[in-house]
Parts: sequence; structure tokens; C-alpha cells
Amino acid sequence: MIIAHPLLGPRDASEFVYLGDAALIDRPDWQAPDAAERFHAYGYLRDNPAGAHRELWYHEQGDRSWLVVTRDTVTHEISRVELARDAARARGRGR
Amino acid sequence: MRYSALKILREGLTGNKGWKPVWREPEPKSEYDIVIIGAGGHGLATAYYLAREFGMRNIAVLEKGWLGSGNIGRNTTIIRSNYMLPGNEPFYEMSLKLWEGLEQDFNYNAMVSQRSILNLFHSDGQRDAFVRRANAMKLAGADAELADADQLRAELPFLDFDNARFPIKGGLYQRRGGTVRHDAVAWGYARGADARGVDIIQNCEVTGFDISDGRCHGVETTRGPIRAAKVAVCVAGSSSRVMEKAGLRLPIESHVLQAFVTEGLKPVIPGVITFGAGHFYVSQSDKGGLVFGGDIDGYNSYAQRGNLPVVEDVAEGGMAIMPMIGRARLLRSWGGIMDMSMDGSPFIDRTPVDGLYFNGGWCYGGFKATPASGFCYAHLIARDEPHPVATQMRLDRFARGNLIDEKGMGNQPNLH
Amino acid sequence: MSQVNRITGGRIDRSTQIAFTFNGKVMHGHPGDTLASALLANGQRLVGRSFKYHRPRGIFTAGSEEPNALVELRRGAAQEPNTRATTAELFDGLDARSQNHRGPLGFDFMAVTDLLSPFLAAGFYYKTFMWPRAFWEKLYEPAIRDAAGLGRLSGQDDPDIYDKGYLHCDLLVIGSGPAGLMAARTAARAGARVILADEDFALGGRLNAETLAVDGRAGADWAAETVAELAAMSNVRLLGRTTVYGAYDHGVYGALERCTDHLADSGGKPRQVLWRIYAKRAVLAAGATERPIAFGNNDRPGVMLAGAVRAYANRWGVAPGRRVAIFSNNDDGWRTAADLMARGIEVPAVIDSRDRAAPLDLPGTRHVRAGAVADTQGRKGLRRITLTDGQMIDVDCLAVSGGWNPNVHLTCHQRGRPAWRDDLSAFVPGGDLPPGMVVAGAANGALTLGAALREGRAAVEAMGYADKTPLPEAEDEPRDCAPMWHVKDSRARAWLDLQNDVTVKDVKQAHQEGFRAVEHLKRYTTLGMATDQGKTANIPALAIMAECTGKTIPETGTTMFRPPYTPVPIGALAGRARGRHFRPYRLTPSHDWAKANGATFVEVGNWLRAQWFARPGEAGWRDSVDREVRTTRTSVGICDVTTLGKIDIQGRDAAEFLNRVYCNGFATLAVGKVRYGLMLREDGVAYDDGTTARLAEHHYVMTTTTANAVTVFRRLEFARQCLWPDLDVHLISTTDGWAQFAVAGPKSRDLLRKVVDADQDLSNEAFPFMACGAVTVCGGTPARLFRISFSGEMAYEIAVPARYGNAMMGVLMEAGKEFDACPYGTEALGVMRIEKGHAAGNELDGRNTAHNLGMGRMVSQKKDCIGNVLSQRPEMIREDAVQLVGFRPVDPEARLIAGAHFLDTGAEATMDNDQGWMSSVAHSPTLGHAIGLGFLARGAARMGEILRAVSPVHGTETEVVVVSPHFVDPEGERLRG
Amino acid sequence: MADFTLTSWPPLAGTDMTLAGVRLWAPTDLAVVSLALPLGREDAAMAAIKAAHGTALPEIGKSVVTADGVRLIRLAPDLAFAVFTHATPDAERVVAERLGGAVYTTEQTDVWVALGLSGPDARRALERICMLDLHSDAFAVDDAARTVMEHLGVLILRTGADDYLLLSASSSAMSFLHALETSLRNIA
Repeated sequence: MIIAHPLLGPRDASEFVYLGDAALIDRPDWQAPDAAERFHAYGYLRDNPAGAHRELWYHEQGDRSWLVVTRDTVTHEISRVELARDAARARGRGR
Repeated sequence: MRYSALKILREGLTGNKGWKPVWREPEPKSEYDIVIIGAGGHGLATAYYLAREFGMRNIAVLEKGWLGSGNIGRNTTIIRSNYMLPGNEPFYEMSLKLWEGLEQDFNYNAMVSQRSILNLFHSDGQRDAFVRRANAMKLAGADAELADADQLRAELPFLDFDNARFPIKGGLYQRRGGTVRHDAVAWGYARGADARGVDIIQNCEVTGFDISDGRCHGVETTRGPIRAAKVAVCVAGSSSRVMEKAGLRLPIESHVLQAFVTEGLKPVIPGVITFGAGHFYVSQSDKGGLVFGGDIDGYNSYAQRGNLPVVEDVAEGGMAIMPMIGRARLLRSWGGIMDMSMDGSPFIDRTPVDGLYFNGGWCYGGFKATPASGFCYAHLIARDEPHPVATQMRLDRFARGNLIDEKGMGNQPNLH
Repeated sequence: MSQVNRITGGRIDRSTQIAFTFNGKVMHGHPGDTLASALLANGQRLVGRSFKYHRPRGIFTAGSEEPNALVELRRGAAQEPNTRATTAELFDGLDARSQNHRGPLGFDFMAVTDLLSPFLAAGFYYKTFMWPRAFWEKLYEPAIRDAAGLGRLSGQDDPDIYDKGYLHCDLLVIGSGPAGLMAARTAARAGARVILADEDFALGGRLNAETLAVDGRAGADWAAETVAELAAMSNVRLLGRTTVYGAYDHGVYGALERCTDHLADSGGKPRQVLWRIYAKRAVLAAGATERPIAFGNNDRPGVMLAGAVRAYANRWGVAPGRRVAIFSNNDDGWRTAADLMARGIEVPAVIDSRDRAAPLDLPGTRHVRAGAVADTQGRKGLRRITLTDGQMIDVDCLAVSGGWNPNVHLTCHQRGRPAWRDDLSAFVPGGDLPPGMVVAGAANGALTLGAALREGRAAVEAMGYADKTPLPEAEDEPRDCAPMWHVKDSRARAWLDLQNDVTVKDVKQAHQEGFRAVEHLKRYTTLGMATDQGKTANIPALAIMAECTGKTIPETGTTMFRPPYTPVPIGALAGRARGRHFRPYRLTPSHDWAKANGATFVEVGNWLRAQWFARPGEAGWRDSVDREVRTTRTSVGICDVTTLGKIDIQGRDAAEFLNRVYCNGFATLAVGKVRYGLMLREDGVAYDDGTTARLAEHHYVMTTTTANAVTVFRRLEFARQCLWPDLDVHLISTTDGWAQFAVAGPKSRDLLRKVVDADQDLSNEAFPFMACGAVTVCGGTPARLFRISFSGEMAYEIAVPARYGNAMMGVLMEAGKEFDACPYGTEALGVMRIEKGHAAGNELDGRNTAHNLGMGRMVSQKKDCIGNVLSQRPEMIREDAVQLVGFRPVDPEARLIAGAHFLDTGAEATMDNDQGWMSSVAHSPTLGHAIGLGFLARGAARMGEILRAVSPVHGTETEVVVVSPHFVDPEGERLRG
Repeated sequence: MADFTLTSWPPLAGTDMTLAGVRLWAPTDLAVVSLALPLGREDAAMAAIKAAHGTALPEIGKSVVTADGVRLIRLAPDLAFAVFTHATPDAERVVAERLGGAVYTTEQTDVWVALGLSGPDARRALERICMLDLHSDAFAVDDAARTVMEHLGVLILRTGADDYLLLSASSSAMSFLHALETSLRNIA
């Protein structure tokens, strides 16, 4: 597979390490009253769609950036690649 | 029709005209006591044991494609019970015992061949972990045997002892481990279930569940609605897709695992051999092909195909431990979709919906589990309580913190 | 034997004669020959035996689809089983043997199975061999395994080397026939970066095997000119002898180049290179494969595909027979007759299954209209054919054509399914092709030469590559084809899969038994599972199944095509990664010193570390390790600990960051201080531990375990980029940059005072336990000093730039001479950490929590940190959970075994009674007996209890006492000294 | 205090060979310092770099050689390497002093080993291990990229039409050398 890195251009997926669903960005609030349930869902439950999947890849043999890649799990077609840092900020994460 | 050498002789002399279909092709009825979704190995085994052990007869097994088209027909055919944790080992040992009597039980030669499985170790730490595991196996009534490097050198001279990057320090044998002709397992169970009245309905895809008041009353299918008192999902590889129709999210990701076979060769490899410092395991089929595999591709996928890096990684592992296979040619590759669970262990459980049962999360280890999975699932469905060897295979174990993590990799499915 | 069947013409070099052997018999051929063409030239018709019935078999095709003519090539370790004679290039000294027979090829003892064939029908083995149970492994299976298989591996290490590589192009053209050449030429002239690959050693595809003209000259000459033009262009790469075997995601193609297989000796060069080709676009111009028609005894040597017969005559100047009949359901078969007759080969009859006039006027041969072959005679070679009307014709070769199947394989490697075309009676590429791929020529169902040229150009024109020159002129030869899959009137067995011996009857039986889905058919009968993957067998078998079910062929289905297109050696897929170069290895900075000073090395992940340093007179490793421990505990020892991961962490928010990634507090660590940190996974399980030093206000250096150095870094980057993207934190690995040495023992300070430059005060007051700082050593070399201890002794770790590491080891030893300092390896390190009860890899196994490790109280619940929420799940903090404790044997002489399980006295050895397990053991030279660490249910509350440590796999059990895991200096007085 | 001297022992010192017409050698006096740009203060950091070196940081994937002979390689939005000839083990201090605290600097010299590859067939040799497209249309002179070769992380730089500089981890220097040497032998 080839991932079109937003800064570096097309790179072979074997330069990357896969983590999983990009929902892992949405780490729950540890002080929420239902933190235990929320962390359980965060850590263990997955949509696991057959189709478009936003997922995290790490460019370990490259610039060390984490990327959010939108990839179809049936065709493997990649439709979008973002820097995870930007995606995280867009999801409201900061300090 | 009972199979035997005599029957073959009689048929051979009369032009093989008398063979009957191995299973019927029934039309679906509008209602069953139990509907099993998925005519793979586990689903067919479940139907077989429900009929044979629990006296249930009014059962349908619904299959989207042809029976046995899932992972029962795309695996590396290995059976073993060399697990470590109490949540797993008694279950897999039960499975191995069922394999040992299976062919006589269902009168079909699935070529259960206990030629042994060997897991090599390459460091003291690995050895310690294998000793712990071997002892857990023995405590569970399984067989286990440690071999040192000298013994392996004598038994398997083709392994790379002298020039290896990671020296072979020994191995853990399970002599009762081995291989089975995978398709024949599906066929044998199908034949046995069919003979006991189970309707196996191929080309019948489940499109939805009939759920009201927290209870499942049946399924919608491409061949019409079917009512059932109990609906048992058994579709590893597609678990998330099917359970989503019942409104449930699972602790599962779907990943592709590739496997490979070489051209036929005269016998060179006696049993199953597993590399401990790279991703490679191999056995030789009765037809002579080296059947081998390695790691999953590592990304979520529902495509039954993988990519080159893993093919190369597996071949590298093979050449690293047995450089004699360099001139054996890879003939076919295939990919199966694995239900990779969050701790690497499976589920046989009720769901929050009454009357709806779930069996899945087998990772890449479902084949060896087929008989026990069918038996324990049948037990759960028939009696509404888990079989004693499957009490920990629960969907809520993550919420409780009772992990069955053989590899110690945590909640990242692609590392199991 | 001479080349009795060599005729005139052909594209071989007759000026050179080369010798080869087949089954030890010396034969001759010419450069340009394949083994198959040379065997035929030498009149060798019988070349092998089939898989199941051991039937005599000859050469069936002229390409990689060959099911029959498989040989073992070369000798000794280089022996190569199952090699297709039809693709093996002839070289001087080639040594080939037939395979899969017992006794000589002509009198195979195993041919008895052919007589028993009524009892060996499809799937017979599923129905028997079940009684008695124990006989399967002992009797039946060994017999089956012995009979099965084809060629033999040598059992020796593959002597050749292999390589891999990466190529990039705008356009990959697969196949160098007319369509491929046109596509490549057009794109190349337009400036594209083009790779043209073909499995054959001679580029040109079928043009080399045909007599058709292009632009008024022989097609083969036109091909050669075009190839020459392409070869001269710098933007073109020609890859002959290269099979593009797989189409992978996103335009990555796998290709195997055979570099030295056509040479007697590879000369130390890679035998094959596995290319990964990154192609923006691809044209699949892989041609088509002819299919046979099934009829009685259609498997005899001498029954061949018509296109192959023609190829042997035209390309290789070989007559596959002297009297050749043609059996065809299409016009193309007639061209074989015409070409053979033009070369003076007698063609007694063309048997055309169609009831229509001859498409070619061929005086001198007989047209059998609406005819069919019913049976054949000739035990080891064809002698006679019998037609359905009863007439017999004496022939020594029968050329069969059942039409052509486009080679759609690569179009299906991703999601594509072929589509049926009634006019061709064949599957052609359907939808869902691999992105970027277009198909041209025969592979696309354009079976005439003119159409192939047109499609080749059109395919790349659609991509924007234009060539204004006129298209080469070529005819659209007649290609009418009327389906005929098998001769229904044949009574004798009619073969579909020649290699695996699957007959028409087997397909019918599969249908009868309910194995009607294509995949059931394949799996039950083994159809298409042989080395040729059913390239000539699958479609006819599918058609026969369709006849049985009354459905159409496309309704009946097609089978999946998966990589590889043709088999690929495992050695090539592995490339260079074998032996010691399977994976890179890492050396510590003091490796050379250690090697020169008696070290034994051990693999620790990718690292090679000194395990112990033997001294003269020591009887074994235990002596060395005991000495190293004693010396360290009584004086001073030195250990290279460079392998621990080091991560440089800088930023205004570094402190906050560390406080979130460690479960214990880091917000208050002062500059110049070090703290132990425990890292959890988000699931609450203990993951890694190490120390982190604060070198400056915004500057820290973290150490990780050796094993987790890479993954900890990855997780930190995840936290930094994905969880808290607005913290100012920067990470960079410095693991390899600093050579780091533990200097441990009561004399460590004295030793370091000799090495560290004097401006650093090393007194306990100035540089206490857990102090750190930048220093200089040996007169100004920058270094870092940490007062930390893994051994439990007063100890330091000193780091110098890695280039000085080897010298530093020598300097430390030199300075330590007066204290009898010794180097110590990983074994002594391990003994001392067990004596101190420190968890290491065997304890931090990814399953244990801080609670299990006895560090539950370290997990702060007062701050947000990775893992603290899930670490509090009810079953992870159970009272009766296992906890890390120490063990000593009741009998001080007894040994302990890591991996033993704990049972109460008197309890039966069952899993239900299992109380835990021993994780690490050592002989403690300090205490003089064995010690162990282990996990025991409610362990912390069971001090002093006596248990059994059982190891059923060793057949041993030992009584042990539960003790504190801190065996030596439990109060930690020494390290603060 | 006794006098002890530390001699430098770079892993590939002395490597210099010509195979397949390509020179493969190990420069051992290259210093490497990483420059990390503080979050939110990137402009100040860039300005400091420009002030110190007279040249702005290039785009990601590019490098530039400053007037004082420092090659600045931009590896990521917030990360660059400064590579220059410097024999003593104080490269980080030298760079840091010039940047006046506006940039986080880390000594990287001994983290890496370098191998130079020069000759018309250098690219053909690299083809065997480097998955990047090194055609000059795709990887021009002064381009830089981190990638993986034979399981080793490598920073590859094109320093001339037929010249490359490759950096990889110093602990695996012997495997790194083996990878390149084998590539040359296999195309010879």
C-alpha cells in the first residue's frame, strides 16, 4: 500500500506502523463521572466498519508523524490523509 | 449412507454411480427452534452438537455463500492445545480431545494427523515462558514436552542451527498437535448435521434481526424472514458487520491473515514447526505442499487478500530457520478475515439481547477450536449457561478487567 | 540420440550446439531452446508421471501453463523440483530428471494406482482409512504422503543468493506480445518512464511463435526491431525473464526476474531478483492461454495444445510429431495445420467439431467435419486416435484446440471478477480492475493480431500518451470458435486436470455428491490445485459442472485468481534476509573490548550483549557469573548498559508531559535529579519502567527498557501529537549516541574519582543517590553521570559519546585495576536484579498490573495519566490477585525452575489448584542458594508459607518458602552509601 | 589522578572501497545536531536559524548548504538536522550557542553513522534496498528523506547527480555497511 503523506508525498506503507481506529484520539476525561465506562468503550469497543475507516498510522521510518488515514477496508482505497495533530486539534484536543 | 472401504469397493465396481449428495439443499422454513447464522466450521459444528448431544433437531444453519466458505476453508489447518492461561487451555484441550475422536464420530475422514507441533525458542526468557506454558498444559491434562537444541539437531537437521541470526535453544513440543484436512471438517460436520435433520441453507444472507422488547425473535434474510426462539451468530470475520445489525458494538477488529502453500514436494517436514524469533510456521500437507503462514497484515481489512510486505516477512522467517526451502516455490496465497479481539481470545456468550447468542473473536486461532467451539456454543444455546471450559469467554470481561491475554499485548488487536 | 525431430527454421542459434542430459542420457540442443523444445527435438516424448495415477505424460504446452512436463533440475543442494521443461532455458550441461516415479520413468511401479482408479475416484480418501483410529498416522498417512508430492527438495541449504529491489515507473507493461510492444512503444515515444516485463527470455510474445506478418515482415522481426528501439531509450527498462506475478494495492506489482537460471553457474550473483514495481499505470497484455478439449485418454504423450505444436515448429524448429492430426473447435486450430504443412509435416486430418466449411483451404489434409476424437491408443506415446464415428487415424501427435482463455489473472488479484463473453466462449476482464490497470490484446479478448496492436496503442492513448505514426499493418485472422468442452461420446476416462488427474467423471461425481459450488468442486476433486493452478483445466471443468447443473457457465461461477500468477521460490521472496543477515544486529560501543576480553555474547532483541566474561580457570558460566556478582557486591563491577533506550525530551511542557505518561508523579522532579518511573498501557497494565533525569529546566532524558525502546518512543509521540497536541514537547532518540556504563559496587565512587574530571564533586553530599549531571571525563570529554543503581549497590551510570565507548570501557577497567574491578554481563546483571527483587522482562510481560507487581500504590489517582482509569477495573485489583513475591527452596541445595507453578502442599496437580508461577530464578552467590521471583495468589499476605513449585514438564517439584522479593539489602542502605 | 585518554572509535572508520564503479566510504568527522522548533515560537526559532546561518530552513524533504558549510536538512515541520564537518564532541554546544536558546538542540553525532555513495551506478545499487523513487525527477540534488532499508532506518540525501550520503543508526553500522556493500556486489 502507498500512503500519500500530506507533507512528504507518496510513501510505502511499510515505512509506517498501524495503530487502529482514529477514535483513539478521543481519549475520555479521566474525571468524568462515568469515566470507567467511557474508558472501556474507548479502549475496547470498535465500529470496525466495512467501508471508510479513519485510522491512525505512524510514520516511524520517516518523519515520526502520526497520520489519520481514511481508507476503505473493503477496497483498501485511501481517500484522505491528514496529520493526526491537526485532526486532534480539530477534535478539540489541546493541552 | 455410511462410508467405509467396503462401500468404496462396491461403488468402484459399479461405476461410482451410487454416491448420494452429502447434504440436502432444503428450502428455508418460516420458523425454527434455533437459527445459526454462518455455515462455517463453528456454525456447522454447533448445529451438529446441538443435534447429536443436546437432542435438538429443528435447526437451520444460514449461509451467505457456500458452506465452508469462511475461515474453515482458508487457514493453515493446525490443531494444538498449547495455551497458557486458565481461561483458554482447558477449552483448547477439550477441543483436541474432540479432534481425536472426530472422524469415527461423524464417519468422515478429515485426516486428523497428530504429527506434532513444535514451538522453537531462542532465548532464556522465551524458554522460561514456554516452561510456564508447558506446565500449564500439563496441569490441564494436555501433553507437553521440552526439547533441547541437541535433540532438535538430531530430529530436524535441516533447521539452521549454525548460521542463524537467532540461535535455536530448544523447543516446546506438543506431540498430539498436528493438522487436519480443513475443508473435510466442514463437510463432515455438515453431513452429520444434515443427516440429523438440520437444514443447511446456502446462499441465504441474513440482512437483519427481528428484535423487539429486548428479545430476538428471528432474522430477515435474502430468502425471506425466518422466526426462531434462539438466534446464534457464528460468523467470525464478519462479526462486527452482522452484530451491528442487532445494534451491538464489539471488542473486535477485522484483519486479514495471509497463508501460503508451495508446489507439491516429497515429504521433508515431519510436523508443524513454529519459529520463535520471526513470523513463520509451516507444516507439510498430505499432498506434499508446504503450508505456511506468519503474521497478520496488521491493518483493518475486510478484503480477503493481503500485501507483499507480509509475504516477504514470512518468507524471510522461513529462510531464516530452514534455508532448504529456498527452492520450493510458493504456489498459492490466500487471505482470511480474522475477528481480532482486544485480548487475543474469543467469545462464546449470550448478548444483551435475549435469545441472541454470539460466538466470535477467534483471531487467527479458530480452526483448532472448531469442535470445542461448536460443543460449548451448543451447550450455551441449549442450556443457557456456559460450558465449564468456556466460562471466561465473555463479552463483558474487558469491563470487569478479566483479560485473557496470552501474548501480553494489551488492547491492540493487531499485536495479538 | 540425435535431434531427430529438428526441422528447419526457428529462432534458435544453430551455429552453437549445447549438450544436456535427461535422466542421465546425453542430448543436444541449441541456444534459444527450452528444455521442452530440446526434448522434443531429441524425440523424447515421455517426460513425467502424473500425480495420482502415475500415468505416462509428455509435453503438453509451450509455456508456463504446463501441467505435465515437470522435472528436477540441477544436482545436489541446487536441485530444483517441479521445474517446467517448457520454460526452462537450455544451457550447456543442464541436468534434468523426471520425477514422481518409483523405478525408471518407463516402468513406474506406482502406475498400479492407475489400475485401481475406479476405487480412487474424487474424494475417496474422505470415506475410508478411518479404522482403526491409530492406523492413520502410522500406516495410511505415511503411505499417502510417500506416494503424493512431486519432486524432491535436496534437504540442504539453498546454495544460491537472492536479491530484491524497487522500481518506479509511469507505466508498467506486462507482456511483450503485439499489444504490450505497442503500448510500451507508444508511451515511451511520448516520454513516459516505462517498464516492459515478460516472463519469456525472448521478448515478442506469440509473435515469435506465429507466421503472421506485421508491416509486411515476419512478426518476430517486427518485434525484434521494436524491442531494439525500446532498449535504446533511457526512459525504458526492459525486463525479460521477468514474471509480474501479483497486483497489490495502490499500484504495487510483484515481479520475479530470473537472472542466472539460464546459466550453468550463477557466478556468485543473485539467482533471482524480486522486484516491487511502483507503477502509476499498468497495461496488462498477458495474452491468452489455449484450452484443451476432454476426450478419452487425452493425456497421452503426444496429445498437445495446437498453439504449442505450432510454436515448437515455428519458434524452435521442432516437429512435435511427424504425423500430426488437429482436433479443433475453432479457426485457430487450422493455422496449426497450415504452419505444420508449410514445414513439411504431414497432417493427415483436421477434425473440426463444427459442422461448417473449412476456414482455410489446405490441400493435402482431410477435413473431418463435425467430428471429434473419442479415444487414443499408445501406452507411452500416442500411436493412434479413434474418432467418434469409429474411424482410426495413425498419428504420433494430436494438436488440440478448444479455444483461448484471456489471461485475466492479474485483473482479479484485488476485487475484479471476470465477465463471460459468449462470442469467445471465454471469461474476459470484468469490472473492479486494480486501480490504474487497463487490459489490452488477447488478455482483453482481442484475439487477432490486428486487434492486439490497435488495443495496445489505444490503451495508452487513453492515458494521454500519443504516437502520431500510423499503426503497423496486420491482419485480423479468423478466430471463430464454437464451444466444445468434452467429447460426450467418449467412454474412456477423459482428463481435465492433467497433473492432479481430475477427469470428467470426477466432476460429475462431485456434482452427484452435492459439491456443486465451484469452490466445493475444486476442493473436493483437487481440480486446479496443481502447480499449473488449473490454467488449462479450470474453465472446461467449470463448463462441465454447468452442464450438470443446467446453469450457464457464468451462473456456475468462476474461481478466484490470487497471486502468484506462476509459482515464486521462497528464496526469492526472502531475498538477502537469511542466516546472520536475517535481521540487522546492533553492537554495543564496547563490543570490541568485550570480544577481546573473554565475553560470551547473547542476542537481546537485535542487540548482541556480553553475557559474561570468562576468566582462565573457570569451569563454566556459573563460575564466571558468580564471580562477577561477588566482585560487584564487594568491590566494583562495570557493565555496558547502552542498550537501554534513551529519549531526549525537551520543551516548556516536558514536565507536564512526563507526569501524564508515567503513572507516578513527575511534576516535582528537581533539576539535577533522577526518578524511577513506571509506565502503564492505557489498559492499565504495567508496560515499561526506567529512570528519567532532569538535566535542565526544560530538558529531560528518559531511559526505557532495551526491549521497549522503540515502542515507548512511538507511544510518547502518540501522546504528544494525538492526545495533547498543544504541549510544547519534543522527542528525539539518543540511544545510540551515548555509550553508557553501570559502575556498581562499594568502590564505584573511588573508581570514578579517577576518571571524572576533578571539578565534579562526587561526595555523597554533593552527588547523592538519584543525582545526575553533566560532567567531563579524562580531561574534558563531555559525559553524563547518573547516581542510579539496578544492582542495589552504590552505583553510577556514566555516559560518554558513543565513539569513546570502547575506549571508556578500557579506561574504567584500567582505573579499576587497584580495586580488582571486573566487567559483568547480562547474566550477573540478572542475578543482581533478582537479588534485589526488581521486575524485568519476565515480570513485565504485558499481563501484570502494578498491583500484581506490588507497585499498586505508585499508580496515582490524583492526576490524569495513561492507564490509571482502566487499572482500577474490579478484577484487576482483586484481593486474591497474584502478587510478585520472592521464593527460596526449603532445601538450600535445591534448584528452582522458572516457569514452575505453585501448588499448596497436598493439592492435586490441576489447573484449578494453580496458585501462580515462578517468573525468574537465579543462584544467588551472595546468599549461597537459589532464589526466585514469582507471582502468587495473595502473595504479599503469605510470607513464610511453604508451597510446592512443580514443573510437570520436567517431572520435578521443589518445596519453597514464600519470602520478600528483596533478598539483598532490603532497606536499600547500600545504594545510598 | 591518573591520566587516562579516550580515543575515538567510530564504527565504520576506514571504510573506503570501490565496487561496480561506485565508491563507498565512511566519512567519520560529520557532526549531526537536531534542531526542534518550540511550539508556538516557530517564527522566532526560524529567525534565529536564519540569523545564525544566513540561510532559512528549507522546505520539508529538502536540504541547503549554508555559507559556513552547514547542511540544514528539514525533516518535519518542527524538526531539522544540522550536519557539518566537526571532529570534536561538542557540536551541540557549538550550534546551541549560535541559536541562543530559540531552538531545542540535541547532540545526534554519535547516534548516526554515515556512508557516502558516489558513481554512475549508485542509484542502480540503491534500487536494491531503497523503496523511494530516486529518479532525479522525484529526488533531486539536495533532497532528503528518512526511509527504511533492510529493516534499518536511513536518512538519505542526494548530494550530487551521482552522489548520495546515507545516515543510519550507529549501533547497527555493520548491518548498514553490509546492506550497501551487498547491493554493490550484486550489481557488479
